[in-house]
Amino acid sequence: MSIEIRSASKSYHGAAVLNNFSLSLPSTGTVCLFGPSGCGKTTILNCIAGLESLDSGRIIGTENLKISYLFQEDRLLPWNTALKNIEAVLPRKNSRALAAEWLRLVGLEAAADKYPCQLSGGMRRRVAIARALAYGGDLLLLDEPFQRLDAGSKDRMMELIEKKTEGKLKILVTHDKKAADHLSDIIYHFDGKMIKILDNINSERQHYT
Amino acid sequence: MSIEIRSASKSYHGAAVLNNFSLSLPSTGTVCLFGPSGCGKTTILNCIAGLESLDSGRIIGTENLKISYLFQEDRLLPWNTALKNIEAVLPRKNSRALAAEWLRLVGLEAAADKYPCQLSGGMRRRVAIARALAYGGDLLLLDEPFQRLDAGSKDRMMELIEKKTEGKLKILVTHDKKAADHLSDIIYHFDGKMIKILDNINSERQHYT
Amino acid sequence: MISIIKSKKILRRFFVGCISITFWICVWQWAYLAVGEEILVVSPLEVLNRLGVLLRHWSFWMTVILSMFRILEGFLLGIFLGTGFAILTEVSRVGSALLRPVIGIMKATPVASFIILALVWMKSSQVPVFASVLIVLPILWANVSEGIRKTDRSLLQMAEMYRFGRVGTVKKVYLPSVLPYFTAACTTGMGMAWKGGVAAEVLSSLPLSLGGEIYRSKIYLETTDLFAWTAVVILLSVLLERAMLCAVKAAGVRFGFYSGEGYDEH
Amino acid sequence: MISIIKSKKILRRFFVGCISITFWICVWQWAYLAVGEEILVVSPLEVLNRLGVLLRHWSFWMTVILSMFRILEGFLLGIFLGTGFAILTEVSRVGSALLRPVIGIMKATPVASFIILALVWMKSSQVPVFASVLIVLPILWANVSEGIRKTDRSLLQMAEMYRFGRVGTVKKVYLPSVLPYFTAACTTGMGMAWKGGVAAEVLSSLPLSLGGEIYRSKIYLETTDLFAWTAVVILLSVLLERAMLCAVKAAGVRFGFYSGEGYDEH
Amino acid sequence: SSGQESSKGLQAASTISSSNSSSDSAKTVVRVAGLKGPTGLSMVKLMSDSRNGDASEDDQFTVVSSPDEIVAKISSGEVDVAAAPTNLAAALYNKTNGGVQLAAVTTLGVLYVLTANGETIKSLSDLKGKTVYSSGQGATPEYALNFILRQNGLEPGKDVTVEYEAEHAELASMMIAGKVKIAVLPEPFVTQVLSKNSTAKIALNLTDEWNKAAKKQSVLTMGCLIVRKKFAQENKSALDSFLADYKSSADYVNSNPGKAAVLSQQFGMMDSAVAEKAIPNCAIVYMDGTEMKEKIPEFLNVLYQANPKSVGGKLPADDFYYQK
Ligand SMILES: Nc1ncnc2c1ncn2[C@@H]1O[C@H](COP(=O)(O)OP(=O)(O)OP(=O)(O)O)[C@@H](O)[C@H]1O
Ligand SMILES: Nc1ncnc2c1ncn2[C@@H]1O[C@H](COP(=O)(O)OP(=O)(O)OP(=O)(O)O)[C@@H](O)[C@H]1O
Ligand SMILES: [Mg+2]
Ligand SMILES: [Mg+2]
Repeated sequence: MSIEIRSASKSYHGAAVLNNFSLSLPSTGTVCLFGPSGCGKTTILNCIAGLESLDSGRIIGTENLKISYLFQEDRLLPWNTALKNIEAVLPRKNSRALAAEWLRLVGLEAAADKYPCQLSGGMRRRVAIARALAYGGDLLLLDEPFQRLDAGSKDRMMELIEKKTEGKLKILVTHDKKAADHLSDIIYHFDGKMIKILDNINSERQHYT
Repeated sequence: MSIEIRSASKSYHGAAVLNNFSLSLPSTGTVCLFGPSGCGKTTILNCIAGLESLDSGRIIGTENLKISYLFQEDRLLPWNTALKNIEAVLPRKNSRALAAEWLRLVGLEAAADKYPCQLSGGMRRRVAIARALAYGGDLLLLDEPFQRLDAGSKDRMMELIEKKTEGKLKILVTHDKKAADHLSDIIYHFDGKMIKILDNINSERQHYT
Repeated sequence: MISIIKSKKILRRFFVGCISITFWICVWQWAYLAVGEEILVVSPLEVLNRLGVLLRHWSFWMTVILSMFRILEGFLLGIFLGTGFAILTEVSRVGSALLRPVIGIMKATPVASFIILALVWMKSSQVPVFASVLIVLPILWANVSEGIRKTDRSLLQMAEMYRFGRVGTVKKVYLPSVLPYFTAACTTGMGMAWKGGVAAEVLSSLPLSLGGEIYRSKIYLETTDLFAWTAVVILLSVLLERAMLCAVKAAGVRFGFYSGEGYDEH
Repeated sequence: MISIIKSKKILRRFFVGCISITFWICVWQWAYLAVGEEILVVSPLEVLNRLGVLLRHWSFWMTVILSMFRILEGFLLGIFLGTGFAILTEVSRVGSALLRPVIGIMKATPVASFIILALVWMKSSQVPVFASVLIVLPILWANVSEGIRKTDRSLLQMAEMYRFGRVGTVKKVYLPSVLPYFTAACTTGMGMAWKGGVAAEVLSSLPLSLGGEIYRSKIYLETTDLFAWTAVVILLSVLLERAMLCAVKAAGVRFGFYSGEGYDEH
Repeated sequence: SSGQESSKGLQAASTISSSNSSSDSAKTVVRVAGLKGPTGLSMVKLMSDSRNGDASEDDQFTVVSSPDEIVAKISSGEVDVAAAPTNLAAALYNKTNGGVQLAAVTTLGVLYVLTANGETIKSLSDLKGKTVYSSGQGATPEYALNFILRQNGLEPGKDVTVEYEAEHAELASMMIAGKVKIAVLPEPFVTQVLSKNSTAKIALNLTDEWNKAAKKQSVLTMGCLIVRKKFAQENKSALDSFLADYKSSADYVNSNPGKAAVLSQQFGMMDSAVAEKAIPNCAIVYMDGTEMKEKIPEFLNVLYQANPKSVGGKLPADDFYYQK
């Protein structure tokens, strides 16, 4: 499996977000997209996920791929409890016990029966993380996974993600330099075009500004 | 003006969030609440804002106070453009020009006519910040103001907030240690009860773990 | 504790309802005294009396049951067809193009225009069913399609990503978000089904039907009977509406989603 | 470019609509041939012919205009009262308790039950207006109250914090979120107003009214006339529905909020 | 335009016919409600005279379409005199505690047995073993038909099957479409069926059959004039002169169906083409005073025996019958 974006272009109402943009992704490891607010990171993830179509260009290697997409917003089902929200993405067999286990892993065993509107912001984020991991996609799209999380939770979530997705390709969007640094094998700085600022797969990990 | 929380208690379905909690707030400066996800920070802000009522205890000094509350969620009006969202909180006279100016200050002059669903996550956050500042409350409640913002935007927003709210009391909730450190005069660590871990109003600013 | 609060709430609601009904009965009594024509308005007490007498006859119960089944049949058919039509119009462009004119016609055409045509193909006891369908269907259609259209796109994208499948998406995303629209339509629809169905019964002065009784009371100037039978219609419609709301709510809870005012109540 | 896409869309919709109508007219022609009884079903062509003849008389236009005004009056009254009632029931507990039974009665009571009483107080030409009100009001009420209840609480809190005031909150939060519910109710309500209003005109066989013409066609067994006048009713209802939707949309744009399917379209 | 001409033509005649009845009675306005359909036909001449200012009184006429409106207008005192179905008159008398009176009978039975598609019925006894379709269940047509059948030794439901349809128009359509061979229909549907189905013809006139069955003790009547008792007592002379005018109007209609049909269309009673053919079948009469008092009680009694409610629960007392 290797994913390639070939000269992708996308614009909204005439304003280009992606302009003849190409990128080759490795088959494993964590690729981090870094960039200012509004530069088009979420748009790229949406295009890879197939939720938005490109104006021109192609994305290769994502057909029939099972993708865990942790959306920038939580997108929990408001009418289901935290537990049911995770159960919803699991195969029916044993889903309840599995979902409860995932909630435990993100530290929310006590909130299993709460509805999203009864959860705090950080708790909702952790449910969304648990759901994305529980689904077990072969490609993970993580759009600011650690927003609204305190330092302790963030560390635990990073650890959990690393442990549960070994050998899979992760595309991470974050504004948190420390997290990017810690998790990523390749870091791109994206601002209209891509600049690779770290490549840990081939070279030594190095600090960037 | 001095705000005091006196032995406040609040529980949801029997689970206590605030338990006989008291706090005296200074009349100016920035007070930061720091604490793990789900400990009750948003609940405290809601109670101060008068949006939720306490089970027992009182909050003194907030009657008729003009409060700018930057909610943890953006709470933009989905049917209004970014510009109109800011105009909505301004007095009618000259509101359009003022709102445009605020958008410029948060770096969104180009997005004035976009609807919230057409904005990126970080752009929405900046509109919400601009709205809270534009309203010009005497007390600012800032619930994770910098979530979803890149480092550059975050610095600019911190600067803007400091500049535009001088002499006013700000209550800041954040998980970002650097921002807390930079902005706050007093930092509390809250986890069921309050522990003051930094008090810059009386003593030297010091680093905390 | 929560259950105590809930039962208290129900009790208070019941109490307020009683006061309100008492108020309106007083207004009725006042109107009776003000008009002073037994042929136009009769007193509530007399109607109650008359109802007491009617209740004792088996024919009353036959009438009620037959009319109720007729109208319920129309109501349920209207719900199924209206929902089905809504799904078709939202899912397929061809379905939408073909069904829209039909629904427009259903909404606007008065029963009088096609009653003769209808009577050729159906028994006159089926006309009330038909009339109810024609009034319930467009209401259901409008609300359910609005509900489908207003389903949160971001949740639908989520369902697509996590491969809920068609059934799963309908069950976990569409159903809960359409439910409040559906419930509102059912509430209005139940009342309207009675209005339309009984009106059709009146027109065809069907024997053993509430509408037939209303027709006869009217032409024989039995105003007490007219009021009594009308009260029966209103009572039945309100009771069935309540029963239906409970059923919809129970189904919502049973299938793991909630239709109530907020999810807090849980 | 956007406007080109838009006008293309409108053209395509128009085209699809035409095909669909042609399809249904073919079905009608088929039914005509299958039934083979001029007294039950007449051919579309004949109806068109008859309409052509009718159109030439000034009395046709008088009839259309008078009926239209009557039904529009009922529709508008129903909208105002229904919206007013919805606001009252949502705002005040007393209002809710007092109005709920009234709306229940309105929904379920057939016109036949109170027509004599109504005729004492109003002219028979006002009865169609009244009948339209009675059918539009509950639909509006149900949808608008649902819309008010479903208004996002977090936005209302925001409006409270930023001191939008009562007027501001209504204008900036309530109105836009109730608008889709309101629009849906208006769409259904317009059709239903015609159904109810024309039915009442039929019952009182009002002179110079569409319902009166339908009544006359019916008792004189002029099936061609019956179909022609019914077609006029359907056509008017569809046209007015369209006009009303445009008006609501224009008002929405004018007052700075949008009712359409999504905010993307802007 | 031809309607206008003919109405002008008959103005002259009417001035003469009603000139002697215009007496010196005070200018009391009689407010009259007419009912659409056959029962209203006999007053069209009166209405036209009143409109042209040729009548003895400037009475006010309104044409209503349903008995509901008659009930509403009479009980609220909005009109003084109204055309009404005869059984409704009795019911109104009972329900208003004698507040209305029967002023005159204006229409006898307009019910006919029609046959089509080669079916032949010569007399009532021919109906034995046949299925008859009718409309108006629970109202005068049903009770009258049952009475006539029973008097002729035929038990409805046993010797003759009677199927009731919901609406007159529905039954008429079925007959025109050839789905029904024997039907009992009132005017103006009879005229409609006759003109649209060439095989259809009138087999029996139920008014005649009633006369035979009741041995002239009673008449089958569908329409009458009622008057508010209070008005009748206070304005006796005005009412009497109105009734005299009414009688001449009824006579005029009977003797000039063509001209009356035109008026009937003008006042919205019935379409002129239909009316012209229907008037001869509409049994327009004028019967008041003693004759009315002799023949109506027995008619009401037949209805009463069939269903007491149809005449308001009990038979009206003598003061029901207005005497000049
Ligand atoms: N539906 C849309 N209509 C119009 N413009 C859009 C739409 N969606 C996104 N955009 C624009 O595309 C640009 C990129 O948006 P995107 O959400 O990809 O940014 P991002 O890099 O994820 O930013 P952030 O870090 O703030 O989330 C923004 O300028 C945004 O305004
Ligand atoms: N409406 C509610 N019903 C039930 N429980 C609630 C409700 N609102 C909040 N809670 C609970 O109260 C606790 C505190 O919530 P709060 O939102 O104040 O946390 P927080 O400190 O803001 O967390 P975060 O940093 O994640 O936003 C949580 O455990 C949450 O589940
Ligand atoms: Mg983004
Ligand atoms: Mg919070």
